[in-house]
Amino acid sequence: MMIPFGHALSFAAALFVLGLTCVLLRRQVIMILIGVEIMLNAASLVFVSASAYWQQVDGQVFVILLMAITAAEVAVALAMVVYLWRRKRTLVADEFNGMSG
Amino acid sequence: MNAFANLPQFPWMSLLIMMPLCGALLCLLHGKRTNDCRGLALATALATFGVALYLFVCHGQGNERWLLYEDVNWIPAYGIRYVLAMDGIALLMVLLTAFMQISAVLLAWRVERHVGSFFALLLLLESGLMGIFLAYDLVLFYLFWEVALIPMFFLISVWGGEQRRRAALKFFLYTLVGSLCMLVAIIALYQINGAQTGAYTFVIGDLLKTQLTAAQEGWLFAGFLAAFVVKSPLVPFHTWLTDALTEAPAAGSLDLTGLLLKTGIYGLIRVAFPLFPNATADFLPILGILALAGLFHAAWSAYHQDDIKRLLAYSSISHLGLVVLGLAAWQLTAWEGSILLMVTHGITTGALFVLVALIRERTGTRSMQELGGLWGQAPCLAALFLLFSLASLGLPGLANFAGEILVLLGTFQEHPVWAVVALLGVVFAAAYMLRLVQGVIWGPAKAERTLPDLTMREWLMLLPMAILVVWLGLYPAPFLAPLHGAVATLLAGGLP
Amino acid sequence: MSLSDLLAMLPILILAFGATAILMAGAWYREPLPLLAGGIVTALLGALSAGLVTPPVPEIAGLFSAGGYARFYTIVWSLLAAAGLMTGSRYIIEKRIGAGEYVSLVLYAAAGMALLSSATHLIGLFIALETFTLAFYILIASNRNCALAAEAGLKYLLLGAVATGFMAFGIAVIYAASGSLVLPDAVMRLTAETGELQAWGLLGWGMILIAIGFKISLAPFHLWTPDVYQGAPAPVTGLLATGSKGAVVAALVGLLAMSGPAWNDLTDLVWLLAALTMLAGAFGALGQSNLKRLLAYSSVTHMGTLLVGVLCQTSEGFAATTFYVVVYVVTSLGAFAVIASLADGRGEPMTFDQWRGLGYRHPVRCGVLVLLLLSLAGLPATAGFMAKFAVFHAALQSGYIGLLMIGILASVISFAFYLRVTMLLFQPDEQASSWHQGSVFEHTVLAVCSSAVLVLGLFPGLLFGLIRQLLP
Amino acid sequence: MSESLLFLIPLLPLCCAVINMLFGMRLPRLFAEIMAVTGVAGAFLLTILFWGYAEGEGTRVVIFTWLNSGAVDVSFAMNFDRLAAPMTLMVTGVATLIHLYAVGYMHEEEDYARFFGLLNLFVFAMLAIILADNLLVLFLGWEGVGLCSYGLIGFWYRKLENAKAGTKAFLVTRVGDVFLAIALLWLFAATGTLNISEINAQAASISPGVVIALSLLLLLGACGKSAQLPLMTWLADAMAGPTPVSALIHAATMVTAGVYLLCRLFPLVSLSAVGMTAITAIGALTALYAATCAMAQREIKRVLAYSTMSQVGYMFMAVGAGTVTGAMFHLLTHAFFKAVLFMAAGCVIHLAGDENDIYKMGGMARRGPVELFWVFLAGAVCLAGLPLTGGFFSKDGILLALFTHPDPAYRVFWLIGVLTALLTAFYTFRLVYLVFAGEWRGTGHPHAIPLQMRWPLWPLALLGLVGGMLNLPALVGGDEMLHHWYGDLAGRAVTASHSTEWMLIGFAVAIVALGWFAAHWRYRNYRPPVENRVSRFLLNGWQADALVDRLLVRPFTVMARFCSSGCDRSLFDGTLEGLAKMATRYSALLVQLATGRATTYLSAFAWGFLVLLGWFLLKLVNGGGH
Repeated sequence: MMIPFGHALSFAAALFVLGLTCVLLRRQVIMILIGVEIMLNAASLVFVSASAYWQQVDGQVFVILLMAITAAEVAVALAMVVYLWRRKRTLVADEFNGMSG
Repeated sequence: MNAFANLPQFPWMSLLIMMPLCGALLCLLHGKRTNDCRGLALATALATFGVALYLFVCHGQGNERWLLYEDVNWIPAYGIRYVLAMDGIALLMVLLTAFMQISAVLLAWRVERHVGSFFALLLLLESGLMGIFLAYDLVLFYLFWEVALIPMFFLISVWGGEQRRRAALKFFLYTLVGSLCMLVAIIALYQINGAQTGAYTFVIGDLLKTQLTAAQEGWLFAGFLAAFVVKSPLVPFHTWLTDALTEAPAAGSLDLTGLLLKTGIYGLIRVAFPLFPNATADFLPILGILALAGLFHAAWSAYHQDDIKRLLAYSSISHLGLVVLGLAAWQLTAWEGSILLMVTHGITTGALFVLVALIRERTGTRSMQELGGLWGQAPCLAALFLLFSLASLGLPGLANFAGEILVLLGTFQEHPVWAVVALLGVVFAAAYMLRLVQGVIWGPAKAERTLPDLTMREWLMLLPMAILVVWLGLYPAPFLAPLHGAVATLLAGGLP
Repeated sequence: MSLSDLLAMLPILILAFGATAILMAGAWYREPLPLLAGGIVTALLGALSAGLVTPPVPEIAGLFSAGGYARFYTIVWSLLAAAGLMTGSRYIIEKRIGAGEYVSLVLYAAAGMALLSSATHLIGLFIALETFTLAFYILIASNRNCALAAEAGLKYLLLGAVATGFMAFGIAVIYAASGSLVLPDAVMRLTAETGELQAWGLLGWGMILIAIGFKISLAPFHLWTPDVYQGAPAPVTGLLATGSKGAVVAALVGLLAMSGPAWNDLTDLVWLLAALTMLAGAFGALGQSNLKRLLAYSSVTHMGTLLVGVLCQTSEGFAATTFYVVVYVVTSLGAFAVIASLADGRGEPMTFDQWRGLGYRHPVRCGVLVLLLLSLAGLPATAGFMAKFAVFHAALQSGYIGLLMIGILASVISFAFYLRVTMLLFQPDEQASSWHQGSVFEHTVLAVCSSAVLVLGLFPGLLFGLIRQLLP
Repeated sequence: MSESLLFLIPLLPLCCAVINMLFGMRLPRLFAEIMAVTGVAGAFLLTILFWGYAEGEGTRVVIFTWLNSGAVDVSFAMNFDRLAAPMTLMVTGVATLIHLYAVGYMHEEEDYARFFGLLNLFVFAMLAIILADNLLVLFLGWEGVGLCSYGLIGFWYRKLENAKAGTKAFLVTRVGDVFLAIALLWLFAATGTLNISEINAQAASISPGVVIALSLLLLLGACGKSAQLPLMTWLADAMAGPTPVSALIHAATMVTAGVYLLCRLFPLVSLSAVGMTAITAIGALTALYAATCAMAQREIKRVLAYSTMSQVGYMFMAVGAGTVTGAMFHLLTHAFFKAVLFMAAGCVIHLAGDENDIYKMGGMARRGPVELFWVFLAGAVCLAGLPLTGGFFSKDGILLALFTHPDPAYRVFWLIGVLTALLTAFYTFRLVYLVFAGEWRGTGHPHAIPLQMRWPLWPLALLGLVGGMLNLPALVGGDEMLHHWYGDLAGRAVTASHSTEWMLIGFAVAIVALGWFAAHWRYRNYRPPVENRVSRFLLNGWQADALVDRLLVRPFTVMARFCSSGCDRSLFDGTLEGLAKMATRYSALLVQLATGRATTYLSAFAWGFLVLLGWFLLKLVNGGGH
């Protein structure tokens, strides 16, 4: 049986908001990145369900690409995390406030 | 118009604009070799004056609408053309510019720091001014209008007095606000006219035919006015001028008062009035009142100054009030008087600024508290100072009187009350000018210093001005001749 | 994928494969100069191929257009990459940065921009965007012995990631609502029933707009800009300020030109964004005492002005915007190139104290800087004026008087802070220490930029004519 | 001699003036002096030569166009006619003698070039007024006179008071000039020309109301130069200048200009009864006022200055009474004897060792060369109007004209005139007694008086005494030469029965005698001056200066401060500063948003998102979609 499109969408929306909340509330770089991942996953969920709804593959193609891009992004991000840790021995985003104004 | 464009003729006007520009570039390149720069600048100024004089001699008596006209397609994407047009008024202003520039260059002779750049800016300013006086395409006009600001800005901000940065910024921004309003008005007018005729153009002559509703005309006129009134400057938009004039280096204030101020009034005559006759008709009374207010406000303020340069700045504002009054009278004699007064005021006040600079060089002060008794110390200097002060307070037989009396005679025909009130201003002029003279050249010598009298170079600067002041006072006819035709056309084309 | 498609993609391929090749070469060949030269040559080749090879097909795999507009921008970005590499040369060599990586990243970024400017399909849009964003994540933090660079990298990374999230979700929403990822098609479907965009479509567009807002730093998504610009090495900042923004705007114009009237529902939102951005940028810059941050805020203002041009949605507006983009790219790149050319062991001159009186130590380059700043401010006879003029005209034509007035106010304020800098440069100061003399590469870039600014200022007709033909 | 050479009359002094000013200090002193004198003397001779041209309608000479624009077409043109000729002759003649005197008087001054240059220019300006064919040229001379007085009164500029006195003279007269200028503009607007004779011709066609206004304006203009109420304050201070200058100002140039102006435009002025009455009234009041002031003055030159003021008042009365002849007659005689008085006073001051205060003199008759006393006396009796002197006849003519004026109100003016005559006699003889009678009370050591300072006095004294011959009334067998010369320009012919004339003459004689006796009784033997409020009040010229200061000067300065500090500094600049401050405050706020913390930026993101959502919901509510 098929999950109604509306449910999928609302679930995805909830997921997105949760991800955003995570991004906003957590201070750790890693946690923020995880929040972003959740947001992206919400997007891919919408794509998958939409492609099911429209009976197309475009959505799934997009999801695949999205995964690839996410992977690349995560790679860069983790490298950055390591680099930052080596510099400052902390991963709290707000610790990096050398510039302002 | 395009009938003129087809005439094969040597691009004299472009030459007038280009020569100083090239001179400026050369000065910039030879910045290191000081003396070369001086000579180069002087040569350029002289050459430009030569050309201007040649044009004056050839076309000075002509009465057709355009003595010269150049028209080249420039930015077809927006129908912007490179159009220069010279009528009698422009001719006079060009001549004045070229003439004053020589004195400016000679006055800048003593500049020590970054001579090359100084002269480059001076010449750049000249070419900008030439452009303003000659451009007949609104975008071109706006271009020169802004370009003329930049060199003045740097002259003030780099070579100026103690308050130079503040004054420079004030000067630039104040005038910028006005000119941006003008820019919007220009674009709007262009748009409206293009929508009507289908031929998108910025050439003033073609824009004259634009059909405008009263509201549109009012707003557009206001836009242009913002630029011109600030530049003129009319009270209460004048405070930038006093600071700028006081802080600017000598040559700078010479050009500022002698030429740059005139561009505002010139813009009114050449652009704003012809383009928006109805709005002009409604606005003239207000303009007259503003002019009178400025005349008196400035005269009073001048009387209260102690810094002689600031006093002269106020006196300029006061005189320009009279000029604008003449325009507001919208009467042939008054207009010719106004334009003549622009020229004469440029020379007299310019010369006074030169003298103030010389006095400052010698005594190191500009405060009337510390000056005085100059006659005993440097008689020639003092005598010239007296001469130009008398000219500037409108003594008959000297330059300013010719203009003033024409303005008053003309104005009285239309608005007797204005003329009478303006006449009272003449007494005020005497009041502050005599106070100035008394403070500077009469009285006991405050400090026992021996001042060198005028040197050769300074004579070269001042003597032509002195001669011209007497000449214009006794025989202004040759300078009025080119005006008759132009002014008549403007007035005829003007009010509905 | 037929041969003709490949031929149409030739410039992109050149950039991408060139980048890869140089990356490989860099792995065991550490001499920077040849790599740099290779990179520059590749970029120029890309530009040449885009200019000379006429693509046999109008569209590539339904993702990217191969039209004149796309090719025009391909040329621009390739040249930008070349210029970026030239300005970056000394930076790489002195800071001992892996030349291979740097060059290849710049080229990748260029390819990304080129793709973005020619995207017709949301997938293409997304991929292209991510391509150069990823490249920039690394480039910004590339200077490993500078704490600020790391911080800048972090900030850009975090916000960029979030923006990506918004982008993806926005596209997803549109797809869900319309069932198509091809833009005109999607918009058409969304507007099928009622004349105007469906609610979901609006939401999707809105979220995409947020992502774009981050990329071209519209208020209130602009806060990262000054920090990142300050932290990133000047050559990279130059690319970041010009390319990454210009490409997005180009894409925006392309999309809108295709998506037609559906846009009208968004106008009031965009109006608000534009107004906010112009003011925020202007006022923000007014309070700065650090040239790079000031330039950052000024770029914010410029983006606001660009948005006005975009908002007009007339061919006038698009032409104006395109012209503005080119001018802004040239001018802004030049400004950062000046900073880069002055950089030496102490780093780059940033604070006003460092700049004070520099005009007497380095007259030529400071003169160029003044010229560029005045062009940014929009002084007549420089390219900046014609750009502003065009945008204002378009705005007036479409009746956005309010925005126009705000724009005027913004440019008055901008004049104020640009002039403050110019005065600073020529303010006599004995302590003014002299900086690096700059390399041939950098001087070339400066010469090109300044002359371009003057030529475009005095004879903009050439470029305008070209643009009018190219617009989709 | 062709008539076109007429312009040499004013040109000669001008050229000498210019040469002296430009190169005077480089020329040998003697040359400069000779040139200065010859310039004026030449003009004098030329006037005699050209006398013929003045007869009939006179001669117009156009030199070249000055201003031409629209309806305005003004040229430098002169009109040498019957009114101008005698005046020219007098001015050049008297000025020549004064120049000679000046050569002696200034023989120690080292800045002589400026002095003689200005002196010549002064004469030129006066000639410009006299010979002007149109009002603009007249105005040129009018202002020029003011300028020269400014330069000459403040000649010894190192003392600031002198410079101030000069400035005062210029400013006060400039106030008068403004009214003249207004009249000029109005006349042009009304008649469309500035040519004087044309204006006079068209005068009748101007509407009466305008004529009244015009005549009043002209009167005020004349008051400025002629130091009549209310613009008289400058004259007394003008004594700061060298004595020859005072002589020139009071006798030949400047103060008489106002009278001449009214006579010039008499056809216009005489059209309005109101104007005429006003002129008479001003004249009468000034005459009385000045006479009262003169009685209390202590400085010899100030006494003479006030006497001038009062005598010019008589001339105004004459114009008001409608007799141009009377005015010009008195003007001429007065020129002679006042010149004598001043130059003699100069000698006296020399003798008294630069002492001005008559209470510190005395015994001069014996102290100096005896002829000095006689010359001074000659001038004094003319001033006092002793019978058979020139002053007597001219003054008597004016009184007669007043007495016989159809308008009975003029009797009042006549009374004032008589009273003034009494006072005049009194203060004149007071002066004579205090200076020449009694013992030497001074301290200064006399300077030698060079010859050039002595002999120019004689001809003038003589002229003053016999000046009556110019216009001897028929009553005593004269042929009223001047009156006939003027012909139609002469204004109202004064006719009265012999009995009345005799009665008036007798009355006048009595008055003079009375004044003399009073002076004789009071001042024959020296008594120290009485210091009381009245004398102080008179000494300060009725506190006129204080009044002007309170009414005009102070408000002006206050206004100046207000405009400069109040408006410009506080209001306009304040507003600008305020705007700038506001901008910086906003920028500070905005900059605070960029805290440098990534989370802040993220939350800004979220806010933006919220705004978007809000806008989105708004759209939904407005039925954007479904």
